[in-house]
Amino acid sequence: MLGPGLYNYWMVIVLMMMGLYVLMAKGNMVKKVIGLNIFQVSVIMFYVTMAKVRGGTAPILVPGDAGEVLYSNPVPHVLMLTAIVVGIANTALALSLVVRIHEEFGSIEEDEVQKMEDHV
Amino acid sequence: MLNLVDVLLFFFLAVTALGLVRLRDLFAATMLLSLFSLLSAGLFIVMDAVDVAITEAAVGAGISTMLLLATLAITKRREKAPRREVELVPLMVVLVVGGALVWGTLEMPEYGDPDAPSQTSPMTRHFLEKSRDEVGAPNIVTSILASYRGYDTFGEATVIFTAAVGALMLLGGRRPKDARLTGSVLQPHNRQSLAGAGADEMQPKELHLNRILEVATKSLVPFIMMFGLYVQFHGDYGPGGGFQAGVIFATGVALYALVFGLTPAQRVLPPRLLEALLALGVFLFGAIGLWTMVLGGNFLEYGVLSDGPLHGQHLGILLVELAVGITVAAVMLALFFLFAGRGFCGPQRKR
Amino acid sequence: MLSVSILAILICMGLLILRAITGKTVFHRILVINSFGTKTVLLIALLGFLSGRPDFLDLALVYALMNFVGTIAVLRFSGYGDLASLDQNDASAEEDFEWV
Amino acid sequence: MGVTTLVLDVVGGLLLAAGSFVLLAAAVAIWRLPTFYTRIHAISVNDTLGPGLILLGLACRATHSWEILVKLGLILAFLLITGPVSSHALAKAAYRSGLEPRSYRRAKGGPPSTP
Repeated sequence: MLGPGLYNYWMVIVLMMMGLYVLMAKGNMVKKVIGLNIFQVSVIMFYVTMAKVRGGTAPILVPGDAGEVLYSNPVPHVLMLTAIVVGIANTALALSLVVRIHEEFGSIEEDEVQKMEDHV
Repeated sequence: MLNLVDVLLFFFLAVTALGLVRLRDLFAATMLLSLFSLLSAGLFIVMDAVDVAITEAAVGAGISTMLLLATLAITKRREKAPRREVELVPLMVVLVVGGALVWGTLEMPEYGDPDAPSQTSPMTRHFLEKSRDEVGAPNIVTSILASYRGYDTFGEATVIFTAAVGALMLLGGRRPKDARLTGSVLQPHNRQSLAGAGADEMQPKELHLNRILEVATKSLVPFIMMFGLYVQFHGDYGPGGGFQAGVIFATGVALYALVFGLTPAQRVLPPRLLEALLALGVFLFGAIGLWTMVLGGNFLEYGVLSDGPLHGQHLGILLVELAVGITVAAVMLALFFLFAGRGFCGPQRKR
Repeated sequence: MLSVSILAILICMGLLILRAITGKTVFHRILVINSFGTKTVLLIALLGFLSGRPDFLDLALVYALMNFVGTIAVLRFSGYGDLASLDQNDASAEEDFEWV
Repeated sequence: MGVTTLVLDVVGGLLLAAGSFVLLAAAVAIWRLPTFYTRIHAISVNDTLGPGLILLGLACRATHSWEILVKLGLILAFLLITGPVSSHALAKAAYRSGLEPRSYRRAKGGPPSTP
């Protein structure tokens, strides 16, 4: 049967570029955090795609397996698992910066904050 | 069939991401982000990454959404209208970078290729073939996470600890003096004391949000906690472990706080206690490592913890996962309390 | 039969995503996303059976849990009910608020 | 033994088909029905029935393992509790924030109600 081939990688790149676009083009800081999240998911997706083996199964040993079961690669899973948790911690840090900026300037738009900064 | 699911889910993911880029209502965008996260977790399952899926579901759809919503509740709901519909320079950059990346993928092995370098690498083979005899946990992901790469996981625990400390320092201190304050969504009494007259009439509505919701929450929370413990201690055998269990546990408490208000939840888990637990988890992790050194092994070499190496590994993984679980639960809850308890704070400077 | 069910759920998901993006009010979106979460739970259960390893149903339970908590969080933080004071500050909040 | 398996297979397949149909009906309803309350009415009912049918259908395939049966039961119980509760909370929030239930005719051409 015809597999997806490189389709997964291309979709990963599409997602990544959408995240990058949000990061560059949007001035709203919460939106930027959302863009960063999209970007992060795409990277995770990239690693997990590399880990998949055709016909394989999740890397949890099947009871009574004597070497005939094909497992997907567990190493990228480990890396991404911790990456997700670290990602949320960083998101929280970014969001707390946003909250502080809003308390200080009353705005979370990049250009408005920049303008106020120039006035002072 | 699985390939079809893979293709369709990826397509949905792209459509959702496009919606995320276009939407200017940040609230709607946040909800769409939780949908995005659910979809991606579905994809992880198709690609056999069950542990990643369970983490993404708990973190992306749960905690991350809650933090974003809490941030929006205390800042602004809408994005400013852009000057142009499409910014040309970023678009060009994105197209060029994307094109270069696509060109780069042409050399990649196909999806699911069993002969790809990452599958045939000696490390991968070693983990897949030897972990049963060396570590003994059926879940290879847990074996690698807690045992083979234990030092790395220690680093991750430290990173989230540091991030939480950073957030606590940014938001935990006193507010600016002349700021206009309104109470947090989850703390009605706060509103009364800060907003002054007219706040009293809001009280009853706030406190009794919804009787049905209260009863359902009250009966569900214990089971959620139980389930968190199951995920924590079943991590050797199935998908799960400290990271996931910590988030699930935190979600249980967060659900309670959402329905009953912050104060009752904080009576059970005061912020001070959370701060202590935050440090305790990381400390426990490091202490286990040092203890194995005292016993004559390397840092985090669990084999020396008990009589047989397998038994020692089992004990070590259990303890380390517990340490991670404590850290993650404390971090997530501390962050949730921080954001949810903040309350709206208006601009300090005049425009 | 499993494949047919999975296909049906995927079609549902497609319809719901479009609705979530084009939905007019917050409540429509919450409704759609809540429903979407249920679909995901079922998709995961079905995929577990399809790939022959149904012991991963814990995952579906986590999804169901997160879906519920997410819905409650959205309702609580959405500022409907009594966060009126907050929305005054942000006058443009009502801009694209067409009922139904 | 063979007959039991066959019956379970057939019943399970029928349950899965019925569940899929119910879910599809809900997804179509959210496009076809005019107002919020009509939609929530369709969605919340179908999102309780559909998963019930599908999970029962899956249970028919997992009679060999009580562990899986228990997990399916737990998921079903959880969905049966949380589905209606969140629908109720949502409808109540919508109503309290001023979204009025209206008839179909007014929804099509009537003036927009103000919250």
